[in-house]
Amino acid sequence: MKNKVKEILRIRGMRGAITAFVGLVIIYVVFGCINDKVFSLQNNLNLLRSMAKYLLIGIGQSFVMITGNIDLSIGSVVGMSAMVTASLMTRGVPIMVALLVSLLIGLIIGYVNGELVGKFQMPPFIATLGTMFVARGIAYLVNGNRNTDNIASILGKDQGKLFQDAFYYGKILGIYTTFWIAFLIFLIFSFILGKTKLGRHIYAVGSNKEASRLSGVDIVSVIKKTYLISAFCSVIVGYILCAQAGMGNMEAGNMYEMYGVAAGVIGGVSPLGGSGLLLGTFQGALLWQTLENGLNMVGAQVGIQRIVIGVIVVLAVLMDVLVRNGNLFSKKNKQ
Amino acid sequence: MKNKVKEILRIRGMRGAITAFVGLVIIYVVFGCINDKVFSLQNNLNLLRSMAKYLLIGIGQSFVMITGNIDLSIGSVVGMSAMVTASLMTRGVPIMVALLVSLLIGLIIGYVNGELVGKFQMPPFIATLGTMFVARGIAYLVNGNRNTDNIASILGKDQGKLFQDAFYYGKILGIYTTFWIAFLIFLIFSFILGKTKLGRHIYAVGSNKEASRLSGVDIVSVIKKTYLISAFCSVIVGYILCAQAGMGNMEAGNMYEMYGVAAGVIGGVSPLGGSGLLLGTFQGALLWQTLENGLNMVGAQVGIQRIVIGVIVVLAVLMDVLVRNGNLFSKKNKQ
Amino acid sequence: KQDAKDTTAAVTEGTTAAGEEKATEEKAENSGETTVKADKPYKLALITMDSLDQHWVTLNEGAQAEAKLVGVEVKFMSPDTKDDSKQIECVNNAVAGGVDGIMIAANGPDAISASLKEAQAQGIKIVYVDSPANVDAEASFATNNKQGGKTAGEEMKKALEAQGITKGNIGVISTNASTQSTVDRDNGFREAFEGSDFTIEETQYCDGDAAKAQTIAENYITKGVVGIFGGNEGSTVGIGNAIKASGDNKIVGVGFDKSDNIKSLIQDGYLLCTMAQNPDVMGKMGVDALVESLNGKDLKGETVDTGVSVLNKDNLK
Amino acid sequence: MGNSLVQMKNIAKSFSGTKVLKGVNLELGHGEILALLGENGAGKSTLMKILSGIYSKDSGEIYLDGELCHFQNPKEAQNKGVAIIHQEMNLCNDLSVSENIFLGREVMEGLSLNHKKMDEEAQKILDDLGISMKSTELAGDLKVSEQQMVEIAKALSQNAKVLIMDEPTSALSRKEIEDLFRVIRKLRDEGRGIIYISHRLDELRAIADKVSILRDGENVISGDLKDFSIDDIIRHMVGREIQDKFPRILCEKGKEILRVENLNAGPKVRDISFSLYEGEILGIAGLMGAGRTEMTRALFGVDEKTSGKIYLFGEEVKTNTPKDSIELGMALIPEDRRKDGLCTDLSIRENISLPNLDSMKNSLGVLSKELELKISEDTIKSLNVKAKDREMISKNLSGGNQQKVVLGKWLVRNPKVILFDEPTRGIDIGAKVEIYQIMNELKKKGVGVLFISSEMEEVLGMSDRILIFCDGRITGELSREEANQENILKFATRYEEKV
Ligand SMILES: Nc1ncnc2c1ncn2[C@@H]1O[C@H](COP(=O)(O)OP(=O)(O)OP(=O)(O)O)[C@@H](O)[C@H]1O
Ligand SMILES: Nc1ncnc2c1ncn2[C@@H]1O[C@H](COP(=O)(O)OP(=O)(O)OP(=O)(O)O)[C@@H](O)[C@H]1O
Ligand SMILES: [Mg+2]
Ligand SMILES: [Mg+2]
Repeated sequence: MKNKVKEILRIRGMRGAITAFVGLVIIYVVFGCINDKVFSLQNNLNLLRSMAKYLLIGIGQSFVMITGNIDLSIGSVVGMSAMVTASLMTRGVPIMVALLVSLLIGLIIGYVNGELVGKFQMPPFIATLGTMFVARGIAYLVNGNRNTDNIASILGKDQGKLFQDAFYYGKILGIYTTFWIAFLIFLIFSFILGKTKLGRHIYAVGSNKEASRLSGVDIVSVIKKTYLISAFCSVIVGYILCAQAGMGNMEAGNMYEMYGVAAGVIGGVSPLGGSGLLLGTFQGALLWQTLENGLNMVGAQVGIQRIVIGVIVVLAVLMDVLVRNGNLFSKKNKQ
Repeated sequence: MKNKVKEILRIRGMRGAITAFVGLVIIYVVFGCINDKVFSLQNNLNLLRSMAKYLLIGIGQSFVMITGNIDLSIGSVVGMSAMVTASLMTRGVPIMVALLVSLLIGLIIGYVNGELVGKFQMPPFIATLGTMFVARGIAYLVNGNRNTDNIASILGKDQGKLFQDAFYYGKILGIYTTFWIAFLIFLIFSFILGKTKLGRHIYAVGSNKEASRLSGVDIVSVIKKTYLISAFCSVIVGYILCAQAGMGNMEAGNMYEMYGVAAGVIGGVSPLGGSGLLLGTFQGALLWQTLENGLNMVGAQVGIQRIVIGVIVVLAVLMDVLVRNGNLFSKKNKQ
Repeated sequence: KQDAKDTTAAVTEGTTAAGEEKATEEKAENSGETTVKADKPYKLALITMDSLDQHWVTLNEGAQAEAKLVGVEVKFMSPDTKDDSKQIECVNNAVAGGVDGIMIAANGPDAISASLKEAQAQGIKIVYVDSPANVDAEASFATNNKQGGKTAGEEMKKALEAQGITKGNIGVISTNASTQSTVDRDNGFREAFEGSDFTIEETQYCDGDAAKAQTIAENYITKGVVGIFGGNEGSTVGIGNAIKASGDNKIVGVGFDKSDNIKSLIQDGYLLCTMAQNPDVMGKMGVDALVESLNGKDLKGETVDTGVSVLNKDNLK
Repeated sequence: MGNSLVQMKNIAKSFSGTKVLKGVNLELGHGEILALLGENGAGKSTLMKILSGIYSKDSGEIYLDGELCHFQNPKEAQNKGVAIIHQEMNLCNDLSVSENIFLGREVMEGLSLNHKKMDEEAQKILDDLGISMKSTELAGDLKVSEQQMVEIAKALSQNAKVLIMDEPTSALSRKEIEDLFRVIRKLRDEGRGIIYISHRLDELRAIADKVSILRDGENVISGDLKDFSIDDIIRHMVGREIQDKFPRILCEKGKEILRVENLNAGPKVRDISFSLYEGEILGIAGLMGAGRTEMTRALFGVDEKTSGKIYLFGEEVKTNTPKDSIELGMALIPEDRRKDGLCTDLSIRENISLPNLDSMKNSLGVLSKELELKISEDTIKSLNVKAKDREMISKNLSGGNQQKVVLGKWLVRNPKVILFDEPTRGIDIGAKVEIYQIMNELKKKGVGVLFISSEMEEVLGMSDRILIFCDGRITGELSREEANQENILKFATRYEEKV
């Protein structure tokens, strides 16, 4: 029994996931004590629905981070996806086609990221900073520098409702579809990361690129795939925001790449690569959303909100760093 | 002669500085051909004045990047500095005191960054993401969630003008003071980076932390100093924005950290550390401002602007990467 | 309090009928009395587009002051930035938080509608302040932003013509491309120049940052524009400062919203005028309407155009 | 006792619960060269890192010239006159040679650095060492052996009382070693103390005065070197007798497996042609920088080839990437195991699995935990890897055990050709023999083994046939019978005439 626990604790990234879970519970309870509506069923349903988008971008960003890279274009791809999807729909394109086209364009950005970082070995921070600007530019241009009209106005109320329910307003087993979509993707990608060759290669590349290459890992292809996964997740979030608003907003997804980093890192994904679990990202996303939700529910000033969020991001990782270096409780290994 | 040229080209980061200069000239000429007002004296004066803020944050970010780290809190510290300075002035605090207090608070953020990254070895991306939120929160709180009133309204027209002229509206030798301030700081920090022990240690830490530590370099202190320098530069930019607007704006400096990265990286500072020259950062900042200015002057749509900026960021570094790997002209070193 | 007097003065200059109505409301506030009393200590939520713009902060202050008088609680539950998705979640949170009524300024009138309908389905009363959405509500106290923009354009045109200028380029600076109210102002402004020989430049965005707006305005001035319009507070301050710095007082600057800074720029002659709204009044009227409707009164979805008033050098004195 | 330069008493140190040093003593006198010996993982480097202030000790005392010292960081140790050359290369690649040499001890002129003085002094030290290198060159542009010399120059420049050298010669050529020894002796004659760690026992006689042997974090024996024979030393190190240092076996040479024709890749690989046969160990000798590593890298598809043909079992094959080569049944044990051989943050299990994931899938194509565990446990057992368990992070293994893990991950694939590039560098004698035995096993199974080594004895001792490289070319081929040190050196220095 004790061995079993030890075994589990030794899984790379598991400790981070557990830390995040503890933090999550604490935050949830604290807010609940301030405003007991936090514990209400409706609020919990909302929480799961809202965290879904952070979970998705967290998954994408985690894949990229585990290879030791970063994707700053996530937020822009979310916005681009929402705008492309909505623009097409308001031009009367059938839903499925609109979704596919949007996915395609999103994946192109992911592909370019992969080429730049994987093949041309550009620093990922810069490469994806570039595509971040480009994707946002496309979001602006696609409907001529304007937000789109309501999608139902062209698609018709039924079609519009269908789409909106599918991605945001509908429920399955009493829980919003948004959550189920994210959860399904979470399961699939957890499986890929934990149980497949690609997943193992992702850890290997994040740990040592050169050694992986000499072991026959096609590191360029692995890096490309992580950026495609990240773009895929971002596109789905774009659908969700589009369904939520019933229209495309050019600024949608702003800063989401950072929330993705936060979700991953709070959940124990190492931004230096080689380590992390999507289970942690799940906790991280939920923690982040609980924080946002709670601060909103208690009506905290935005200034206070920022400070609390900043402090929590730092603390989450600091704890982890201190525990790892063993100087949380002792004074050893200074410098 | 040829040897001299070769010698210069071998200086760490010199090649990047030259590439940026060439890019700068091209961009300037292209925009000038579209709108000849670009070449006007007033526009060039404006250009130098506007680039000063990018130069300053570029310097700060470059110092941090050369040690292989990053500072995401720059933009927030700029905003915080502008707000603190203006809030104090509109409460009747004498100018010098307001400036000093603002500097102090800015340096505290820099110090915290240094502690987190240097001493606690937190990933810099996360540590400074946290302080980015905190500093912005302070900017909101300091005047109770409001932009400040006009500083002249309390300080009096004369005092207000004095401050505004000193940092923005005044001219010396026909060029705006803003530029001179940035230029002076540029010279001082170029000296520090190129000619002093601290500068040498900054390169060493960025090149190989462990080797530097083993050689007796106090890497924690070096890292702290770079973050203090970065905060210092950000505070100065805060003064400039405060003087420019004559008030404190809570959102001032948004995204500046990225512009700092862009200026540095376009100018050949390696985001992986160990290499770069402030001379390059100078070119990078000027290029970035020329781009913004030019896109503005030719009246480009916001969508187009983003795309052009994104493409240029990528191209600037891609060129550098390709030249370095020698596969710009040959097909070597694939994979 | 000086603020309130300014607006009263301005309102007499105002062109809309709503102006009059507002003036009377305001007197009530000034005397510290209110005509409305809450039957129960209702819990209300105020959700503006963001929680940072001075405009929203003022609106919130108006609402909070009134809430105290009326005896209700108003929770300011706005998103930190202008973001449809975040605003929708704020509405969801308010619903989950068990409020009785919501006052909202819709960032995207379409975007927010579905979640408002959900709120109404739970028996929550909705009142619009500043910007309505596309769902029927108890009442609406909103500015016709397009009309406001048009008024701004007309003022600028008048001033230019007075200088004998009938053609030239005019710059536009706004906060961002995706907030409906500022987009409406932009469109209204352009409409005022339809059929004239003026050319309106491509709108440039400053994200609410006055310094950035100033840099953009300086570029416009270098290019040689005859006038510049600012779609919100930050842009307006930036334009005023740029005109001031250029020393070219012939350039006509017209803005939107009011603040200390804008007022002094107008008084010093760098800006021609600004389109002032009265957010504190909106806040107060919103609270009153929600309380009345919760008390059981049918407001029949009355929409009050709170209007904009033109603040210029003359009526600022 | 009073005149000892260094005295370490009862030093203990643990890493995350594992006792690495269990009360070790060490003594060094003025003008003495002490050879510190022991198996991989015996704790030599750890002990020296404590002496030089890099690690803090858990308990024990350090005296320098009789004075009790507590070093908190490397700088303090430096100030007290302790300099160390590390086992792993520790240079800043972006800095020049002189910048590296003076790092942390920059010469100032007022507020600013005195570049000129530093460059000149560095140049003087380099010249003294007999290294032809400009002090303004970038460290990153140097060859490994040159970098090693820079490390040595850096330590020498500190003018230290105590100089610690942790395997300084593992990357050096004979000529460079001789230059180094000359300098070391000079330092000794000046009255300094030198602690010298090496696995090259053959060079000890030429340099050391005293010897101290560690095993499993404990002192085994210390004394004057002249009182020990090499076999004594080996016995003390490994705790048992090693009969045959080079246990060569004879096998029937089979048919040709690999043929390389006119391989070219950059200036270091020029027109290489050779064949490798079943059940053969083909040794490759040469001086540092002869281009042997580059040849294997090009052959394996790590670096790009400019021209050349490769035949496997008589059929022409393309090896453009490592993946191609691996799929064709080749394996490469790279020279630098930390950089190229292992994902050091991953566990032993994951490292062993990395090239073998295809064979660990179950019928659904999903990685099978049982298969993976079985394969990794089997490998660990069969290669006798000393580790807590299979989940141990490979970073924390000692050099020899890391090398076994690298070997292990390839052996699982049953390759037909294995390229060993310096497989025994920095590995103790016991582990070396184990690796030789693995090579023999492979040979028996009919595998073709390519064996690059800079240690002449081992190439001579293990190879069936020897190719000698010089300057990127094959300059000679010797059968086992013909081969001896003089012959090899003759070919290894056969540079092209300058025109
Ligand atoms: N930082 C560390 N963390 C954990 N274990 C370590 C660390 N450094 C060394 N060890 C362990 O301590 C033991 C002694 O290592 P050390 O490097 O001192 O051996 P060594 O005698 O120098 O061996 P080699 O001849 O291979 O260099 C080894 O078992 C090693 O795995
Ligand atoms: N492109 C490269 N990338 C990485 N390492 C390289 C590269 N080229 C050379 N090296 C490394 O530089 C070192 C110097 O190798 P060198 O050129 O001296 O040839 P060598 O004949 O292999 O010598 P030896 O095998 O005795 O070290 C080797 O460790 C080699 O791995
Ligand atoms: Mg060692
Ligand atoms: Mg080699």
